[in-house]
Amino acid sequence: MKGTITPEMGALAVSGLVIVFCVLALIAGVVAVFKRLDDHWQEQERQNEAKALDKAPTIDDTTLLLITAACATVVAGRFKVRRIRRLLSPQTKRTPWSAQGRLILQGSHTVQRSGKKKW
Amino acid sequence: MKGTITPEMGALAVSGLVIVFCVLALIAGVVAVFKRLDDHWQEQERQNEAKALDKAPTIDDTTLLLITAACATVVAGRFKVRRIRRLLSPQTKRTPWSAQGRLILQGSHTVQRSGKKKW
Amino acid sequence: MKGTITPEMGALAVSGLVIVFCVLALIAGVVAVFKRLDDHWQEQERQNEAKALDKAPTIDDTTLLLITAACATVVAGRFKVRRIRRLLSPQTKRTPWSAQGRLILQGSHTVQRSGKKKW
Amino acid sequence: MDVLWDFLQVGLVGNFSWGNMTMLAIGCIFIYLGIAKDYEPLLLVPIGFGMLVGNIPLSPGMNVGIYETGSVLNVLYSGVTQGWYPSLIFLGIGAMTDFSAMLSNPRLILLGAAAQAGIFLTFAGSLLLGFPEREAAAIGIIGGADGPTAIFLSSQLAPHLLGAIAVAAYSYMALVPVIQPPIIKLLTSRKERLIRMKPSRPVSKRVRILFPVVAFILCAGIAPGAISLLGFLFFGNLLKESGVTERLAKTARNALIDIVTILLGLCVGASTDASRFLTPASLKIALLGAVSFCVATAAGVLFAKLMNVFAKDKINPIIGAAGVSAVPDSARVCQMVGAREDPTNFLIMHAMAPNVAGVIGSAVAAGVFLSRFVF
Amino acid sequence: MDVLWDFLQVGLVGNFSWGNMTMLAIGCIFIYLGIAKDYEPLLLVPIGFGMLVGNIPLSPGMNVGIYETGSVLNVLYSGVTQGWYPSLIFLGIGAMTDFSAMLSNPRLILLGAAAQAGIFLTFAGSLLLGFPEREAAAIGIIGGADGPTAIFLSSQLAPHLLGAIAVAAYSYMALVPVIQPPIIKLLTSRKERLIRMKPSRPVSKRVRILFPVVAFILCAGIAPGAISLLGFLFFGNLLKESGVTERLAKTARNALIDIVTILLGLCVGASTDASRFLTPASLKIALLGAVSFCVATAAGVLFAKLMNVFAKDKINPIIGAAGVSAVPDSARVCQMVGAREDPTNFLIMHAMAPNVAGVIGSAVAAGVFLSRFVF
Amino acid sequence: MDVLWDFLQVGLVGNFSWGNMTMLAIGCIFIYLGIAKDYEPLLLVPIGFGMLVGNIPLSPGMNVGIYETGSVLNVLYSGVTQGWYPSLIFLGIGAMTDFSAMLSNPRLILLGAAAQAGIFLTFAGSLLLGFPEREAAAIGIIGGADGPTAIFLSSQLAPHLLGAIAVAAYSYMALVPVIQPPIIKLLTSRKERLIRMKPSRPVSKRVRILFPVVAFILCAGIAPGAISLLGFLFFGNLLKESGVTERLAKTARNALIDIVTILLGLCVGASTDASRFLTPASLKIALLGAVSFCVATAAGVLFAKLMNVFAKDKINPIIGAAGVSAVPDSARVCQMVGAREDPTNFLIMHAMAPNVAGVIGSAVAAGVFLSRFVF
Ligand code: NA
Ligand code: NA
Ligand code: NA
Repeated sequence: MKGTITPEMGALAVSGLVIVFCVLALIAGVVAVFKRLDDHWQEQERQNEAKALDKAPTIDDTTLLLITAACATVVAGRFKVRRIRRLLSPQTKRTPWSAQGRLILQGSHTVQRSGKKKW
Repeated sequence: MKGTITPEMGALAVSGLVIVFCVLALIAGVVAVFKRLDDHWQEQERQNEAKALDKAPTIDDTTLLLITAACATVVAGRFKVRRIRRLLSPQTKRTPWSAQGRLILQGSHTVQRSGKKKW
Repeated sequence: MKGTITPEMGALAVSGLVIVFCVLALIAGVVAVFKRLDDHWQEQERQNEAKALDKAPTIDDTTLLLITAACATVVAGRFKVRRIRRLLSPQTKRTPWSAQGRLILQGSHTVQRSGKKKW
Repeated sequence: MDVLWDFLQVGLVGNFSWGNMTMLAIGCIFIYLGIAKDYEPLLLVPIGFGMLVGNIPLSPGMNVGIYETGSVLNVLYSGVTQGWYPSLIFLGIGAMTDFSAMLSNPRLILLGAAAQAGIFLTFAGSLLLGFPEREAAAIGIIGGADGPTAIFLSSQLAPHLLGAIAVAAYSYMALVPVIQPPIIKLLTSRKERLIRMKPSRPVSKRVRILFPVVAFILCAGIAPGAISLLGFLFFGNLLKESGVTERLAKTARNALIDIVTILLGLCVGASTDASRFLTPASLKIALLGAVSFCVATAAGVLFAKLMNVFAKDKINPIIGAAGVSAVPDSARVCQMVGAREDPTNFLIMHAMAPNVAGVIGSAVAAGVFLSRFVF
Repeated sequence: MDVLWDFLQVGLVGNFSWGNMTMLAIGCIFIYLGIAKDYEPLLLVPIGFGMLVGNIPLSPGMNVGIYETGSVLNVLYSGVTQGWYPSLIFLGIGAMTDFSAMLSNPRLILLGAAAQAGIFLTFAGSLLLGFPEREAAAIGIIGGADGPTAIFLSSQLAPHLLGAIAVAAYSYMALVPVIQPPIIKLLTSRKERLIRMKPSRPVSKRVRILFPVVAFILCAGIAPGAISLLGFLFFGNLLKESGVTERLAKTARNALIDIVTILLGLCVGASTDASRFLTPASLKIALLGAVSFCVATAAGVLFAKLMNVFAKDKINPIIGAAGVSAVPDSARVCQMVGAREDPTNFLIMHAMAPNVAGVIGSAVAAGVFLSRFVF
Repeated sequence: MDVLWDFLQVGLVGNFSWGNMTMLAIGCIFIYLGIAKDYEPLLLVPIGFGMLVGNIPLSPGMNVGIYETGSVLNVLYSGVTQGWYPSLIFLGIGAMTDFSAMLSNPRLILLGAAAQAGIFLTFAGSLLLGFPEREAAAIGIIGGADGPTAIFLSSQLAPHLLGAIAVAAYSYMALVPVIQPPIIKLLTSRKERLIRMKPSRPVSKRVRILFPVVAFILCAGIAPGAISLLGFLFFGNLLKESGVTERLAKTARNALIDIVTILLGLCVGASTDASRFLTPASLKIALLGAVSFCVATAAGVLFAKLMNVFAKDKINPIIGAAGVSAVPDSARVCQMVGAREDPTNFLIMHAMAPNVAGVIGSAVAAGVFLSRFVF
């Protein structure tokens, strides 16, 4: 059976496409603005990266403390670990210390066991 | 309390076992037929495998193009990459280019970043 | 608007804290008892570990049999494999032979394929 | 003996129908295309096997059919009818989509908008073919070349057509490499196809993090009907880009999306039983779907040419075809078509921009229909 | 002070019952067997802990019991009562099962059929012990030695016996290494146990891909009641063998099956509260279950001997015992029994054939019962 | 043209409200804190984005709002209202929690009990501020510093406050590093903060396996209302420690907890729409939450000092603050505070004991409230 397009529906079809256009155009505009600001930010970022590279070899505090703790308890000495090569993936480094703590302190046994066995 | 087996249930018990037998026998039959045809197919497969082995060291087109693109944009030269050692697992090779594209183009950053940083 | 603490609720607040205390105290007590017994157990465990270390290089029976089977069918000889270096992670070793069987026999293709191709 | 005979009556023997046989055949074809031809196997294999599951002839009342309330398939199917399978898939897609190609060249976003013309023309076409309004809208969305969006919208507007619409959408998405090249060739001159676009500088992490938040507020603020789709898409993308929720993003783009894809495909396939699927309506839908894909491709290409009239540095009109989304297939098609003219012309990065923009575009279009029809 | 006392009344103190104590003990035994004896720990540990969760004595109305509508356990339990946990587990099993042993030696499939005699004899036995028809069917399926199948069928035919049936099924599956060897020894001569079977050539990828599709249509066409089980089993296997949907198969046999196993085990265990579980019926079920396992084992072995009467190259009757499924435990038992006679006789590959065939067999049997009883 | 105008009416333009704007701003702040400041990002980012999703102004009836029955968000939200998201999260937490620090020094468990004083004082405070009993209980649990527990209890006792309570709980958990140090400093002398605790011998595997079983029976037997939380916590821990169910534990602490965390965070955030969230009640709750955290911290520290009066070998009172749970943040805070006095004093291992004990403690407290109020 043959159908028809009511004016209302016609309007919907047209306005619908217009809306999609407006929305994406709006996004395009906003993104363009961001890109302007971005140039400035990128500058900063590059500097940060530069800094980050220097920091890279060190690890996050939690792990540092844990390892120091382990060492300390083992050799029962009173020294402080100054610098440790990071063996964790950059990924883990990026995760928040809370989540990381959760994983390191609880998830994995290795660190703790190795510690405890000695005690 | 004591129960009894109505004829109906008895019939069900018997016919049930018969049905299970028939179904599995049917499968066995079909599989047997397949195995016949299989001999022929296996021949082909071996040849395909042989061919595949020659192809192995090369990678799928998407990646090839991506890498070429990266190189090209970097050195801004106009050469064509001919042959690249495949470092991906055979698994990834088996996945469809669509899914693979999805992963390579979007999932991973490495390729693109390495490209973009240079631009 | 201003609220009040009915005696009933006051009692709940107090007794609630008391209960939490009792429960955790109870747990603390039980754990303490366990620790006593534990000293004895730890002794055993250390011995077991010692034994385990000797066993370590060998693998679980299923795999041993599978590999023997593979070898046997390949070289069509009638010898018995005596000792095989374990390359699986300790993890897999810990899983029950049933689950392990499930994985080794069905999940992975490598073992079987390598076997079958030769047949 | 007649016990056995009675028993056979409940199954294929007693309920034989050519319709189901046809559907079983179609299911096998889907599986074949997925496995042998590598056409979107992650979608066609589950849907194809689902067709088998949904078309085994059987007597009703055994509580196994997908339309029998309480059956296993029926319970799992609720994720489709309630529309949260598509949303979760969008979550995973967001967690694996890299918008930086689009962010580094914003004007290409418009190509993703232009391609949605296919949706609204198909909508009009469906009305002309006599479909009621809501059904017409659901059919039109096929032109969005976006499976989850199509399934979501038809689950809301035309549940009884869901099977046909989903099958059409996925079939044509799988056929994108076949459908698009000729159209592109037809509408572009060799000179245009040779246009080289200069690579644009990448955007910083900040912009990639800001984008999902701002884009969501913009889209949802104007077309709130799209929240169920775009909310999850941009949420997944934020999890991916934030850099501090990587473990959530990883699960979203692996375990989560895989599980939902399996169930979605199986259920959508199983929902296409012959009595509901083999109808004139389905034929019309298949026809309209094909049209909408062609229109969408053409619209994208032509709009790119239009932009070139005004733009200083020219766009290669080929990438207009990537606006139909079908990520990332159509982008790859553009790459191939372009490479055929000049093997050293690398369009795929540029094509990804309209490609992902097209996903947002069709979700917005779905939102427009929803907010117009649902209440 | 009496506030404290009142409070204690809602818990163990106020609702003490020897029944619950017994169940708590049983739960601990299950956990012990799983951990210390390695009997199917992936099943016994969750079920055992579930027994603890379900048997803490408490006053009703706190919305925590598994039978209190709306409680957390009750919501998660719906996956058991509606039967989709077993289906999803079958999906994962399919994605990890390699049928090639069976495909390369089709005649061994019949052994998997023979072992199902245990199901139907137990069904008859249950009727004699006075169980109504539907319950008898649910109890009979224990002989299938297949947890998910047993749970699925009882969820459909005898929900109130689900706990007892599931516990019986899993217990005996765990005890397979204890139950089967003596029976095998009893029914076979040393000479028979020494029979060597020559390895059969493996089948090609094509056959492994074709099998799940064709086998599903055959089984479901004859016993449509089995669709909810076999549909998922063969679908999972297709995902595994297709080679193009590996990521889906991987998730199905890891994250998905693990999650469902955890919830299924916990809920099944929690459903066995003393008042429902410690009944004469459960005792009868336990008894019948033991019988059915023995019958099934015997049937498999004897049928293998029968086949040897006609077969040219002989079958080692030991592997007949693998027909009860309980994958892969019974197959391994066969290997062990055979190895005790001749350490260089490797039966396990051959035993895998009736083993996986037995899974299909008991699913078909379940389908037969379903299509007869459900409507 | 007015068609367009009408259309805009369904979205932000037509339903603009300052309330929603405020919530959108708060959502952005949450996301910022999560990403830029690394405050519990796995929680704040999903919740923050959820706030955006739940506060886009829109006309009702489009079936997208989280409170519109049948909408995608509404369906996913059921996991929060029925309380099984928190339970599953506890399953994952149990599978990643190592209780050995606590087991090797049982007396520290009491610190975890003392810190729960915050719960009951806040409960009293809420009553004084005029909250009805059930709401007061739900608010009090914020002092438990345990997101899932707080969400679970309010879903049972005060669903309409769930958003406010969850947001308060997670906010203060994220702010633990800011809130606790001053309080600890205030209540302890430098001499006390310098106390060194001697490392305690680790416990054997057996004890680690026995613990979850026995502890569950004890807790659940006395406070059965806690079964829905502790049942899953200890079950997960048993899976982890048993050593034979590692694959289940692995999935529980990865795929499963990630998926639930994503959905929980998004839904909790989306449930805070302005009309429900921006109320005087929420302000009071925020206030009470802050108080309860301080009280809990103080109670833990002071009780540690009390124990020192009698104990032979002294406890460093700093670790008393870890009793508020908020695992493992508060434990790490203790480490930091201690290290500031003496960098070679490693408190974190000791602090983990009251830390995990606090989780059990607040779950028991929740159980007390439940068993008193639910029926
Ligand atoms: Na699109
Ligand atoms: Na079986
Ligand atoms: Na706490």
